[in-house]
Amino acid sequence: MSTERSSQNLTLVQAVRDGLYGEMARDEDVLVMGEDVGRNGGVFRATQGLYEEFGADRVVDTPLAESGIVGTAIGMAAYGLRPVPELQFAGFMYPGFDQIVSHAARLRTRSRGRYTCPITIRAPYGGGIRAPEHHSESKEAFYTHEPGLQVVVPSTPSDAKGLLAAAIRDPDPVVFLEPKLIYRAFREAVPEESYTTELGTAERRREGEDVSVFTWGAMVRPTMEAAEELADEGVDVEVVDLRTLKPMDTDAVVASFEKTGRAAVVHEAPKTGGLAGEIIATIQEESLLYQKAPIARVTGFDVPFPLYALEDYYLPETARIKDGITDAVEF
Amino acid sequence: MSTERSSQNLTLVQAVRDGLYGEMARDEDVLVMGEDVGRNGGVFRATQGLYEEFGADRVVDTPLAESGIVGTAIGMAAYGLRPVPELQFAGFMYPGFDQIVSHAARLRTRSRGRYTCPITIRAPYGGGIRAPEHHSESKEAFYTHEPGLQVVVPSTPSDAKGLLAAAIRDPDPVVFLEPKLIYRAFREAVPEESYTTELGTAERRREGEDVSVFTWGAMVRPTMEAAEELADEGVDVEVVDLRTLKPMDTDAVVASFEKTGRAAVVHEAPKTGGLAGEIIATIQEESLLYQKAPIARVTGFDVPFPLYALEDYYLPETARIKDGITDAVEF
Amino acid sequence: MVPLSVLQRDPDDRVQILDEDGGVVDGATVPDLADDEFVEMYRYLKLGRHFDQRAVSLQRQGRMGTYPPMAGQEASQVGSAMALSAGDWTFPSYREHLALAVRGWSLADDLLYWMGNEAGNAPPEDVKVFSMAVPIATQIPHATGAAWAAKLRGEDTVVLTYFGDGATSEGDFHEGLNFAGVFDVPAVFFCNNNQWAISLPRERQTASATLAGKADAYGFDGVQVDGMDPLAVYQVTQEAVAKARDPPEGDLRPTLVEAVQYRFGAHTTADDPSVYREDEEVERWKDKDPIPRLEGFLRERGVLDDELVVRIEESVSEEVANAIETAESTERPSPEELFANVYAEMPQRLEQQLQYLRDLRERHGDEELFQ
Amino acid sequence: MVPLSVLQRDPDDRVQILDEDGGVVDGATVPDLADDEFVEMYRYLKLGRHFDQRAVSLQRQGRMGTYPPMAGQEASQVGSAMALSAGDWTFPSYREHLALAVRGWSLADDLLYWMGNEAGNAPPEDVKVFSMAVPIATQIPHATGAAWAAKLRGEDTVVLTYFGDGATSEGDFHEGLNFAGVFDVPAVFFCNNNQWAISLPRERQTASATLAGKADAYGFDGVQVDGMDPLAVYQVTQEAVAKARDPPEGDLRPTLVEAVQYRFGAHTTADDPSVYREDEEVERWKDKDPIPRLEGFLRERGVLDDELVVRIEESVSEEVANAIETAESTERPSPEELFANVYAEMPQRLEQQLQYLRDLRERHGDEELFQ
Ligand SMILES: Cc1ncc(C[n+]2csc(CCOP(=O)(O)OP(=O)(O)O)c2C)c(N)n1
Ligand SMILES: Cc1ncc(C[n+]2csc(CCOP(=O)(O)OP(=O)(O)O)c2C)c(N)n1
Ligand SMILES: [Mg+2]
Ligand SMILES: [Mg+2]
Repeated sequence: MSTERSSQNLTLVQAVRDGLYGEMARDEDVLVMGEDVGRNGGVFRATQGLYEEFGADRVVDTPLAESGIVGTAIGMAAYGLRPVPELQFAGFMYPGFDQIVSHAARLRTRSRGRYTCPITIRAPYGGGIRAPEHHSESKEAFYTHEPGLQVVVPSTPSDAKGLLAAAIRDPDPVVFLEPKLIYRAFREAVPEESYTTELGTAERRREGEDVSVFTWGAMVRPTMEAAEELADEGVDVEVVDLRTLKPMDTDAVVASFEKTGRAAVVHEAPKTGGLAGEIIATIQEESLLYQKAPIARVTGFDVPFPLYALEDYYLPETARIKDGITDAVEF
Repeated sequence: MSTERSSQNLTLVQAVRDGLYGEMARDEDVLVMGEDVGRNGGVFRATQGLYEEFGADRVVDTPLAESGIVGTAIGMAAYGLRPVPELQFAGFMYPGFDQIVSHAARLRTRSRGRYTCPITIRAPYGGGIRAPEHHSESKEAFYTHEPGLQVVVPSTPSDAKGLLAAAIRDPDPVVFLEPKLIYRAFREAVPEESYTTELGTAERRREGEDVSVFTWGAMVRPTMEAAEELADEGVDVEVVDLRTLKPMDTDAVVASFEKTGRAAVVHEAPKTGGLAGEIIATIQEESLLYQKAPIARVTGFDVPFPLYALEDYYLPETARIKDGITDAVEF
Repeated sequence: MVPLSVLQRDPDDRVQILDEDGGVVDGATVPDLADDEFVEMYRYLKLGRHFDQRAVSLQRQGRMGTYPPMAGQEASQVGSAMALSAGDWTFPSYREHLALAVRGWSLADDLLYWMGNEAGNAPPEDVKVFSMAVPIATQIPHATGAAWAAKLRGEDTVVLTYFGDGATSEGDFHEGLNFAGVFDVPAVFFCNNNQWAISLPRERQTASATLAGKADAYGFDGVQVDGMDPLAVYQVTQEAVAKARDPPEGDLRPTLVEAVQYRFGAHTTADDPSVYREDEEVERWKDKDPIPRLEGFLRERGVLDDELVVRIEESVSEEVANAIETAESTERPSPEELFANVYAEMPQRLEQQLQYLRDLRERHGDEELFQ
Repeated sequence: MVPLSVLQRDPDDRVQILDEDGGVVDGATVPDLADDEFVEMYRYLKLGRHFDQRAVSLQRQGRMGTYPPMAGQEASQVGSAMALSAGDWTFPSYREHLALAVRGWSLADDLLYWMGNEAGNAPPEDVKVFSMAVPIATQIPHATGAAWAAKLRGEDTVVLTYFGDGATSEGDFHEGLNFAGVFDVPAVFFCNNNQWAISLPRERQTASATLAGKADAYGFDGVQVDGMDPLAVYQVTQEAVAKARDPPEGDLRPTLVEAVQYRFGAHTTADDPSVYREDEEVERWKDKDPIPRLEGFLRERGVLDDELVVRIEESVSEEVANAIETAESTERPSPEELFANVYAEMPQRLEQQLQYLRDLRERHGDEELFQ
């Protein structure tokens, strides 16, 4: 709610747009490409106005072909540009999956650094907006398992802008997943000028002494709610927003855990093979002696994301998160 | 080395072929399809002789297109056949990834059971045979994270045959990853008749009291070697071969761990996001109070699988596995 | 004298039977349908148009989720679906509400699906329609595979799959059609070229002169048809189906049909087409509206009059109202459905998760869970 | 009078300049190359053939890993590579050892790569060749992207990418060419149709009459050329490159070239072609061997005699021997290279893993590690 001259009050999706604008203005080599990103301004309006500002050569409406989008972006990047391909929904990234894991992720290694792939692949992701099938996927774990990739999920407007700028300037590929449930959920003061938020750094959203919760993206809000409710019940919850999932800020994870000795991980993705496993494995490698209780996994179920009539039952919500944290505390 | 009349001494790849043969003979609806599986008998000879036996309609040489192979197999399966598509190497499954995760895995859910997808997607997988780039991938974790899939990795010829038969007869899709490093590494008595080995069941390869090692596929052999060497040093290692990675036999994992209180997980795939994390998270959920030491992860590094000059340094080998187990024991 | 098949024409040479006023164009032959079949065709067009309007307004009123309208595209759906035999299969995308109704899948189920209930995507056993596919072009290889399976089994079945102009850019279009050519499967690839893939116009989707012409790359016929002329669509599809079943010597079974048409409305109810296209363009295409065209033809033929139009409108209204009533009175799916159809048998971990969900709901009650 | 561009011919009408004896076919025009350029072309063919034999035998002797031979395919590689300008880019697959040499990438590096060392896949800065791509067809969209980038930057660069007949079935072929047409990028898509994709013959790869004809689906020219005729390949590529740089009014920049040729040897050293094809077929194609054909032409032209052939053979042997010597005397990569180029900056976890590897090697020694 700041009224400072140099900041604007933006939603997350507006901050994404603002971040794109800033980077395109700053660096001629940056270009945006994808389905409906141009004249239409993106199906979520994340690229609104960019086409008018930068023209059809830098805000490119592509044919409907995800492998083509990622694949040509890789060629452009190798040639020296900095493409920011948008894939319309994370559930439609898979036709481009081969190009992401077999090429974007490996170009630097394959060529011993001669060729690089500075692309930022943006995609709206996650559930909760009553969208059709395949529109609610949250499979960040596919990308965090692939060496050579970096994976970012912002949870606030100001992070969205700063992390996106950092991703675009980064010399290596970044998968930038935008939690669309909170695209317009709230506004925040976002500086007008360009800035970067360092990749690979977690952010503590709430300090607490009793238990640590590690989460990201759209799950930060219900987690904060759960933390506040638990505060009333005398449980002091620390909430760590990972923001960058790969490389992960394991120092922050370990430090918080060693303080509290108890933890929960909250994510939307299915439990089995979700990132919670990685976080828990890391914690017990580093800090087993601090561990006072099993680390709770509060996650989506191991089922395909359902059509919207049931999505509320699929997604972790405040009560479930509270229960999970409570399990970790009361063990 | 059995000379019983009803068994043959087969390598793993021969057992795969034998399993395919048996299922094709048993059920007319079973058909094999893929690149070079027909006249050529497969690049590893896994389908050798099937074309001559069953003809071009049931052993189908397809065009070079993985999404086409998986996608048409899904259509066939929905229509009532039981296709067994082969993808030539696990590193070339990604062009078909969308069809696997968006369709094969979801058809039953999407149609409330009206349509199903009884396909078994076979692919040689893993490193160690001095193959070119992309031929040594072991990304089972991509598939274990997807609800609706089942994932199998055999480590012996007799399992290969029995698990493959079970996979083909299963009413739901199975990703069947064959560790090609041990395709011809050793022979074993394999029954001549058809049989199935139940999906979802782990197999204890060595009983031990001091520490449990969970592994699968090509890593079973160096793990057994490490166990034998450690036995000489007075450490009694239990080795559990998971065989089916999804659904995982967590009862077997938990039972073994509760007996020993110490464990290591060994896999070829990169550490971050590999299946070890899932196993460790499950153990600490179920059995934290039994845990005496951090569970060691002995895995591939978080780097793209290198060209062969360095692959020996990438892959976990006996010394590394021993070290990992020792860490878990000596903590 | 056997007339040259329409499939053999140059794909740029669009098949048309009705002109914009419903007259028969020079040299065209009207398909051999009985009068009541013509009237049925008309009724379906009206049913589709009315259904579409109601569905959009349900979404507006918050009674349904996102919905992809089809106004302007009814002729392609009805003409093609009516050309199939009972045993043939349809593999739809997401916009063929009407084609599915012609094939016997209830409009109520369609609504149910867009109301977020998977039950709506499970056609009854006797309806030979596959579940809708949302990821673009992915149903194309499925259709090829099903047609291939039918052929392998020696069955007489033809498989028809629908997709849009945008879908032709996807790898799955290419791979699915290429397999179809190589294995010579009895399939009809029916492209609803409605000129737009959300905001991308046809001419930016591909530099190829026509979409029909792409068939050449797969060794089989492609044909362009006026997709807003139900008779032309019927005729072209019928020939394609006949060829799939019983191809002339030396000819391959598959056909790519490009039905040239226009979507009058938004891409979906979440889309605002005024951002990317001119009203004028829409108006120009409205001159080709299939409904007045077929109506003109039928009146001219003497099988339709004002009275029958009114009766049809009334019956169509009632049918749609009933479908809405049925869909809205269908119970919401039980949360336990989440787990019911992931595998044939529920694995242990899913059972545990189901039990967890039961406990959670018991502990908190659904109200508290989703305040 | 401007002669009709070869690109405008029917794709079924294969461009050819040399007949099987090295005579010039009726009506063909010999490309405008200087005598020493013709001789250079010949030398490259000989270099490729000799390199290939040596590489296969290195693999047999266990001195190198799997290797994909190119015998029979040299003309396509040399003719196309020589038609590029210094500033143009090449995006190879895995079989273009010789094309890369023509473009200045050392044979030693190529060997190094097949000896399992990534260093061999990093061309020197001044060599405008992309790293080799093993996954089929995936380099095609990369080439489109690079050509597009060059165009956006207003540069004069043309990008040529190689792929096989099998590659045309992949979605990436379709998507890459479709983007090229839509964005009209300066690219040449060069298909080495060597009749086989491992064991799958061309006619089972696709039902389309030619591969060149597939260009039509993307709105630009396709042309078939005798890929074992180095002069025809040179001419066709040169025209395609010229058109990419400066297209005639109304024409699109990209071209799909289908170079019809044959692989004399195995798919790779791991393959046994006798399982899937007849020797007879190989023999028939050997009549088209580019080396005797160009040799005949050059002798006829009076720029090549026995003595020069011997000198060329000696120099080629020496060059290949040197390349092998260089590759084999290159130190094996340090195990630390595993971590060196994953990211521009090594993240903490990789540093830890690198340290772990160091400790491991120290603790055990490489010998014990890999007994
Ligand atoms: C693989 C994939 N990518 C993107 C989308 C998002 N999307 C939904 S519809 C659509 C446009 C489809 O255009 P077209 O094929 O012409 O069909 P139409 O909607 O016009 O009927 C897009 C891009 C999707 N559903 N699937
Ligand atoms: C995506 C992918 N699928 C499968 C393979 C395995 N493979 C390697 S080469 C090859 C055949 C390629 O045939 P073609 O495109 O004609 O090229 P050629 O080898 O004949 O030069 C196959 C199937 C691969 N490398 N990449
Ligand atoms: Mg469309
Ligand atoms: Mg080939």
